[in-house]
Order: sequence, then C-alpha cells, then structure tokens
Amino acid sequence: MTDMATAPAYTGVDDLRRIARELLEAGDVRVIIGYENARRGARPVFISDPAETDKLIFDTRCVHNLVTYLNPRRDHVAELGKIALVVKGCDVKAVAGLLRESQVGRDDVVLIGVRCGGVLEENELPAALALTPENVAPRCYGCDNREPTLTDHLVGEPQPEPPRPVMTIDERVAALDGQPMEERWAFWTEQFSKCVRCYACRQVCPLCICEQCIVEKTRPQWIESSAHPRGNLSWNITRAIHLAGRCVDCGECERFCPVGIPLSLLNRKLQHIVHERYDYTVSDDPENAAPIGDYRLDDQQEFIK
Amino acid sequence: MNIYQPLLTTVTEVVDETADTRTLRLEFRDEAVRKDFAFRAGQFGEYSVFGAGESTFCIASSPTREGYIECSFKAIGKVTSELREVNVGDTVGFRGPYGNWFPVDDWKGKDIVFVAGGIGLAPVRCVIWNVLDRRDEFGDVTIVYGARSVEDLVYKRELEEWGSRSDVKMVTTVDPGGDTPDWTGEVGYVTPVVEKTAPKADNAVAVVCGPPIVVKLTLPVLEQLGFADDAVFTTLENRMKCGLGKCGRCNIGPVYVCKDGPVFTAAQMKQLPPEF
Amino acid sequence: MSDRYFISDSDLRGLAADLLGAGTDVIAPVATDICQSPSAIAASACTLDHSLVDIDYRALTDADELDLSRGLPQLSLKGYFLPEHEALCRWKQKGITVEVEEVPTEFAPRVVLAAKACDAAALEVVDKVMNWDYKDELWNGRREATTIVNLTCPMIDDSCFCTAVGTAPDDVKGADGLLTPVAGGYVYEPATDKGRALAEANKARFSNDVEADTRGREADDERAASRQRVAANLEIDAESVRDWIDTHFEDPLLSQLAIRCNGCGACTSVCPTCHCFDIVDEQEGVGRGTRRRCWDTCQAPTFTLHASGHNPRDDQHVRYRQRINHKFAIYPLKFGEVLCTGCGRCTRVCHAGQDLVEILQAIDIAARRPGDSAEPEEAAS
Amino acid sequence: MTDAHTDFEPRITAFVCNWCTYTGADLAGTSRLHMASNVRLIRLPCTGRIDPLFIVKSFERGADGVIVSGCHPADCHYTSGNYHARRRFAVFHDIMEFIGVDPRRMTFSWVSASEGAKWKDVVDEAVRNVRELGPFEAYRALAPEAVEPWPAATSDPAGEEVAS
Repeated sequence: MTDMATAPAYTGVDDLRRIARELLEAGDVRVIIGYENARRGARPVFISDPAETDKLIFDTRCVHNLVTYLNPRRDHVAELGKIALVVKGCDVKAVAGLLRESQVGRDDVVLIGVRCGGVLEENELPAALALTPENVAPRCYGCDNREPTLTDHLVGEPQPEPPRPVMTIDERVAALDGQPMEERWAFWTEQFSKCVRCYACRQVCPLCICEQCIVEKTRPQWIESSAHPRGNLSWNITRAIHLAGRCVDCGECERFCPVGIPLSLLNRKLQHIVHERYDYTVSDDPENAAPIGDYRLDDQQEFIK
Repeated sequence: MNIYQPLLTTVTEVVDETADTRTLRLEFRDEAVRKDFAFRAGQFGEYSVFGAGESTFCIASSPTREGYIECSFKAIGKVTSELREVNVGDTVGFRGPYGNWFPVDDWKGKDIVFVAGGIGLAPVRCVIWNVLDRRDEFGDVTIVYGARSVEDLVYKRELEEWGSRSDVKMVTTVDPGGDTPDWTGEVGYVTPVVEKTAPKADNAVAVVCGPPIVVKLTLPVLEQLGFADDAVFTTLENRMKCGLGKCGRCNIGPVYVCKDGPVFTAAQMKQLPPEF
Repeated sequence: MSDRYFISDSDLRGLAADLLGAGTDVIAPVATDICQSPSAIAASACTLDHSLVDIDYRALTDADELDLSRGLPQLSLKGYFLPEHEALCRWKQKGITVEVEEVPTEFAPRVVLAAKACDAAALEVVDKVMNWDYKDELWNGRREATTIVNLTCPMIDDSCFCTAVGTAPDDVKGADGLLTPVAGGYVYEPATDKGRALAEANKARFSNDVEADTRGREADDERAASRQRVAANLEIDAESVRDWIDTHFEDPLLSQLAIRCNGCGACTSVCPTCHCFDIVDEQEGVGRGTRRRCWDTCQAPTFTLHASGHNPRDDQHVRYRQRINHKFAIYPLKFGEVLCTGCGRCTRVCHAGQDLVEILQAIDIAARRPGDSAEPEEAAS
Repeated sequence: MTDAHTDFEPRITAFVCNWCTYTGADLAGTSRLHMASNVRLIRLPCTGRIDPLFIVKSFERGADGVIVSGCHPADCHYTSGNYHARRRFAVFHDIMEFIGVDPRRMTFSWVSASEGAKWKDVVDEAVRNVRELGPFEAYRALAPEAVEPWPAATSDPAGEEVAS
C-alpha cells in the first residue's frame, strides 16, 4: 500500500450514536448491532445500554456485513430482542434478500443506513485509511446503492465514489474467462483443494439461511464431508449455485475464508450469468423476484437440444 | 490393524421388536475373536454398515451368553436406516467393547430394581440376563418397564419369559389407547408406576435407562424411596464417533461419556454440568 | 545447552537439499499465494490483494522454496500428523460379504525445518489425548517418523501469547531441536536424540564452533528478547483461569464473550491443538469405499446432534463455551496441559472480532476477583 | 482426437423425466432403434426434481458424461417443473464451464414420449462427444483414492462385484 493517509472522520457518526441512543431509550429496540473500535481494529458490537452508544463508529474499516446476525438461525442473537442494525448500501441488499424470502419481517428490525464511500479490504487496522486503488475492497467499485432506500434512518453526508481498484473483479473474471478450459479447471481445482471445509463461507453469508445445509444431509450424503479435492469441488460449486441470483456481493465469504479461496470470482460470474440470461441485478428492492425459482416461458435455451 | 478398524461380523438373526426397532445377532467372522471376545454389561460398541458409516449402541446381549453379540436400534439416522436393511448373512462391522460397565459383581446379595423406558431396555436387558443367568447370587429382582404403547414394547418374548418367572417381579406399563383393550398390565407413565411398585431401597441398587425424560423424572422418585445416589445407576448417551476418547464430541464438561461412562451413578450425574 | 552447533544460511538450505536428495520429505515454511501458484492464470485472477504473499508448511520440492523471511504459516503443522482427511481402512463388497483392507501405520522418516514453537508444542499437547488410553497408531506413527527442528520465533504480532500458556517462542517442546538466528546463520541446539542424530548424520553442514561468549550469547539474547516481546502481549494465571471456567459453567460472562461468533469453524481449522474429528464412509466408485477420518469442529451444531434431534449444545454461545472450556479447563484438568499454545491464529482468522487475547484477559480478571462473577469489565488492552 | 479414444467406452448417466423422455426412450427401444449402449437411465418424476448435484455426484462416481432430459416447454406434467429446471441448468451449465468442465460432457435435451428417434440422436451424439473428449480423468484425479471403474457397459449387470 503506497498511500497510508488516514481517512477523514465520518461526519455521520454523531447522528448514528444519537439515533441508536434514542432507539434504545425509547425501547423501540433492545440491541443495536453496529461497529466499534477494538484491539485489532473495527469489529461488530452489540449494544443494549443507551450509555454505551458512544462506542459506535463508522469508517472505512467497517467492512462487515452485519446482516448476517439477522439470520434466523442465530438463536443467541434473536434472544437479545428486537435489533437495530447499522447497514451500508451493499448490506441493505441482504436485508432485502431476507425480506424477499420471508426470513424476517420488515417490522422486526430497524435499519440505520450509513452513506458509504467504499470500504477497505480489511478491518484489522488501528485507524481508518483513506481509500486508494491498492487498498479499496474491489467490490466497492461501481457500487449501485450509495443512497439506500430500504433503511429507516440514513446518516452521513453523500460520500465520494470509491476509487477504481488496481484490477476490478470484472476484469479478473474476464481474465479467467479468456483462459482455455483446462487452465480454468487447473485454477479452480487448485483453489478448492485448499479448502478445509470449515464452512466459514456459509456461516458468515447473510443469505445462507437453510435450516439444514445440503452438506449436512446424510441420507443420502450428497456432498462428501472430507476435505479432499473431490468433496471440496462439490461443496464449493453447490455453495455458489445456491446463491445464484441471491448473492449480494458483500464479499464476506471470501474475507472469512481462512485459506484464501477467491470466492468472489465465482459469485461475480454467477451475477453475470443471471444478468445476461435473465436481466436480473440484485438490488435492495424486496419485491424484485430472484431469478432462480422464477421463470419466463421464453427463457433462453440454446444449450438444450 | 489400527484402533479404528472394525472387526467383521456376520448377521445370524434378525428380530423385529417393534415397527421401527430391530435386533441383530452378530457373530464374529474370525474364529479366534469369536472365542476370546469378552465384554461386561453396560459397555457399548461402534457398529458399522460399510458405505454408510458407524453408529454407537450398547451391547444388548448378556456377557454370559458367549459366541455372539446383539444390538437393538431404532432406524432413525443414516447408519441405523442402512442397518435396518441388512439380512442374515450380511456383514456388519464392529469396534468395541468400549466404556465402563455396571458393577454387577459388587451387587451380589443385593436386591436389584430395573427401570427402563422404550428402547432404553436394551442396555438394561444386558444386565438383566447377566443377573438372571447368575440368579442365586442376587436378592429380589424387580423390573419396571414402560413404553408408549403395546406395539412399542421391545423384547416381547423376553418380557413374557421374565413375567412368568417366579423369581422376578415384572411390571409393564403402557398407554394402551383404544387399540389394545385386552391389555392387563399397568397403564400410564413409568415414573408413577415405580412409585406405586415401591421397591424397598434397603440393601438394593437401581438401574434406570431410557429417554432423558424418563431418567430425569425417575431419579427423584428413587431418591424419595430411599435409594442412595451411589446405588442408582444409569447410562448416558451422547453422539460419539470414535468411542475411544479422542474425537472430542461426547464430553459433558470434563467427563468423556465414551471413556468415563456410559454408566454413571446418580451421584456422578449430579456433579455434571447441565449440558446433556 | 550442552551441545550447540552453528549452521550457516547456505548450509541450512544445503541441509534441506541433502535431505531431499536422500529421499527424505522435508516440510518447511514456503511462500504460497494464488498469485505465485503453478497455474499460469492465477496471476491475472488474483483477488486477494491483502494476502498476496502468504506462507504455509509444505513438503519442499526444492530446497530453494524454503522461506524463513515471513510470518506465521496459514495452517499449523497439525495437518501433517492429523491430516484433513485420512483413510482408516478400505472396504470392498464381494457378493453379500465385505472385505476390509488395513491401512499402513508406519511412515517414512521426514524432517520439519523451521517449525514455529507454538506448532511443535501443540503436537506434544495433543500426544496426550492420542495416548491416554487407546493408542492412536496413525498419529503416533507420524510423530515417530518425524524430526522437528524449530526456529526461534521473533513474535508475529500482538495476538501472539505463547508465553501465557506455558510455552515460549524459543521452546523446544514437541520438537527435536532449535535454530536461533545469529549473524550469518543459526545456532542449532538439539533437544532429543532425534535432533542430535540429525546433526550427526549431516556433519558437513554443521560446525561445533559456537563460542559461548559470542555466537552463543547472541543466540541467548535473541531468545530472551523474543520471550520478552511475547510476554508483553498477555499475562494470565492459567491455573486460576482453569478453575474459574471449571466452576463458572453457566456464568453469563462466557456467553457475552461469544456474542460476535458466527459459528464458522475457521478457528478450529487453523488451530494447532484442535484435534476433534469425524469418521465417515465414502464410496470410491461402485461396491468399494474408504472409511475416513476428517477434521470436524465443535462450532458446528451437527457436531453433537443426536439422531433423535436432541442437541446438548444447541446454541452458538454454548458451542463457543465448549471451545474455551475444552482448551482452558477440561484438557488441563484431564491431561495437565492447556490445549492452546498461543499461536493467535484463531484471533487472526476471525474477522468478526472474536479475540482470544481479550477473552483470556477478561476471564483472568474475573478469576482474580474472588467469589464474584458479576458484570465483567472489558479488559483494557 | 477421435482416434485416440476409440477403445474407450464412455459411461454416461441419464436423468430423465418419467412422463416424456423415459417413455420416449422406451419407444426407441420397442422400435428397435439401434443406439449406443453406454447410457444408464435414471428415471425421475420431472426435470424439476433433478438437482444439479445429481450431475456432480455422477462425475464423482466415475461418469464420463451426463444427460438430463425431460418434457418440452409447455408439456410438463406438473405445469412448470421443466421451466424451473431450465433456469437451474442454464446457471449450472454456465458455471461449470467457468470452472473448466467441458459442456459437451453435459447434454440437456427435451425429448417427448413420441420422440424415440430424437432420443437415439441425443444418446448417439452425447456418446460421440464424450468419446471424443475421452475419459473424465481430470475429475477422477480429484479422488483421494483410485475410483473403481463401473463394470463395462456390456457386462452382465448382475455381476458379482456390484454392490447391492
């Protein structure tokens, strides 16, 4: 990273803290899930005491998609009571996904939106850095939800557009697509062979909401649970296609992957596929039906004999 | 042969206990193993169907009956469903015996009360036969067994046999519903029947097995009847994989059910953290 | 302290080359990264800028791959002793009967160079559970076949805390010898017969010329300095932590500390001491298959799920408590050792911010407040 | 390319819908149409029931190619199963290609109950394609152990090595 300038303070933080405090004081919600500054950088924080709302921060290190805590599988979070969630434009799309799939009710959660100008690739930094092409999360480039509409509150001033990363995800997908088939196979099987099957990708995904994941089904055992390349390929393909048209590109799966599998390339490719075939772009409009589970009589079928 | 490799057994008998519970009799394929295999009442093993995997149950036959072992299981999981498909002559893998046992030898001269619910009779059956095969070493034997319905009673032939013996007090209880109007045994949950049967606690031990709720409700009743905590025995079940104290999933706090159990006294149970 | 050798930079590489030449597997830190991977297209498709260079223990194919200049390997040495998956036996259907084939429990000798002390120490800790009653031949076979040489660790970052859990960056626990960097090379101190045999068998690479007042002192100073650096990160009283956890099973502090946890198993996968496993049957084509053991994680709900649907650990903070409990109370009570060597990987891979350093500090503070387990203060850092 | 694999008999799994393709395949048989014998048919109620994982599993277990076939659009016995399948397989087809699986190993077709001749063409073409591509060694190489080949297509299906 060449430019290590710190980012200017986020102007909406006071509003963020005030709204959070008011929500707790009024008893509208029982817990605020936002970001705090900790030993290793920014991280999620759960605040139920109005006096503690001053812990809340927002800056370029606030990478996490906190919508994952809304997931109905999180019993221990649900026990805390009604939640107010701090969300960026990208995160809100995941809330829309949960609404679309009837996993939460709109009244079950208060959304405190933050106007975001892009985030860093990593949160574990002592201070927020100004974004540069080298350090910006590549997914932020071309963000189409910088003025979220689904939120209950929206704080912060309009932010500048995130910088273009050294290489965009689209360019990387295109680079892969331009390679011969055998090269792509070699690339992906090598990547998947690193997988240790911790399922961090699934656990942090705000939209992996199945009561029982296919990988846990044993009758029959569809996906082998040993971390060998064969089982890993099945798992990674399945995870990806189960999110086709649902993935909101928050990048959490890739960020949490302890062995660095570039999952965002797969996710982005799937976004291209559903866009090209079904003209679908994931948005924060819960009424916009997801492409898988829907159909048109005249869908493309050039691959079918 | 490493510790995870199963011994091979051949299925020699299949008995349907209820609509979903089945007993298999298994004979070790290797003659030396068949001769030397020994276990004690309460121990368990890892039974496997090749291609499906391993599942944990107690050895349901008595150590006094040599040459074979038996297991009883309900077909509800991956392995048990496959195990239900095996026929006489098929191969089943077995690792064991593992875990501790009921200290039957320490009970000489004492009265013994058995309380079991549903398929929980399997581990108890092993002890019952162990005791009955050495009948004159023990005092009074009382068996209180309950199941949801007459249909759900397991080991029906043996229940009859025990019931007809003069040296065993056998009490069976079910909720007969309307389907079995000629039911002559007790009616209702097993716990009040234990209370009603009121075995005397003096110089006696009790063995309680069944679904967690049966164990949970019966222990206080036995305490009321005067049984000391260290005279009441039960077996705990937790999900297990290795059975050898390595794979790390069966522990309740510092207690490894596969090694420190599966047999525990009520006194030991009271020491366990509430996580089972 | 009795015998010390000097080995130069080039001789260390030469030693790796000699071993490889003799057909011995050499496992050592190697720079890995999708941008340097053998597949030609990786460079153009690399997305993870922040992980451009990573390091991992790999079997060397060439002595030049040995990379001692970087930080902590992504995964610990665990996988070389308890592989992510390994065959326990193989079976084949023959008509209605089945034949079972054994797997070997003897392994070819191999050498680990430049292991981190935390990773080697973890092996000795896990030895206990692998041998407390039944002996795990697969684990033991690999342990016996392996000579491990540590490299004194300069400390990775402020999430290192080996000194707080009974080991040290220059420890030889679980290892057979120790290299400590000095000017121009390393001081090598064997700790076991295996470690001495390595130096004896490769005499040409080692020299006995280690003067106590120069190179020897340099090595001693380096070791002491690195111990001091790590000790500044975290100091706890492991015994009172153990006793507190053991006696505060339902203390709300533990569930409060688990609140961010997503329940992914990343921490257990990267942990050098987490050894829990699953046993599964997998088919290889038709009528044939392998019984395998593979890594499992206590953070998954299915880990303890009964067939009946009952789950003794049905909530994420209960599963998190199990992990803390197993490491800092259950294992010490049962085996006399903390099931943690302070490598800090769990903290580094947890992007949700579950921070073991902070958690241990919080428990340590609670444990020092006698007879009280009320509202915990977040530990000051 | 073709010459290199003349000895190779591809193993192909076909997942077909009960109402159209299965009946169509039956018609091909009763019509005595001569076609390649490399295909093992698995009958399912509807293409909508066919999970992409079936295809992955087939490759795992040693298949060299897969056919998925069902009712033409507008003919689904359950009204819309094939429309759902069409989207699902379009996505699967594209992502598998991205991962580097030659799409010629995966044949998708609509074959109605009256199209015995089309079924023959689909099968022959699939077998020809896979024969050209050769055995799917790249997939089998992912296996931790060598994968036992299926019994040859011509052998007695009740061969004693086959698991029940």
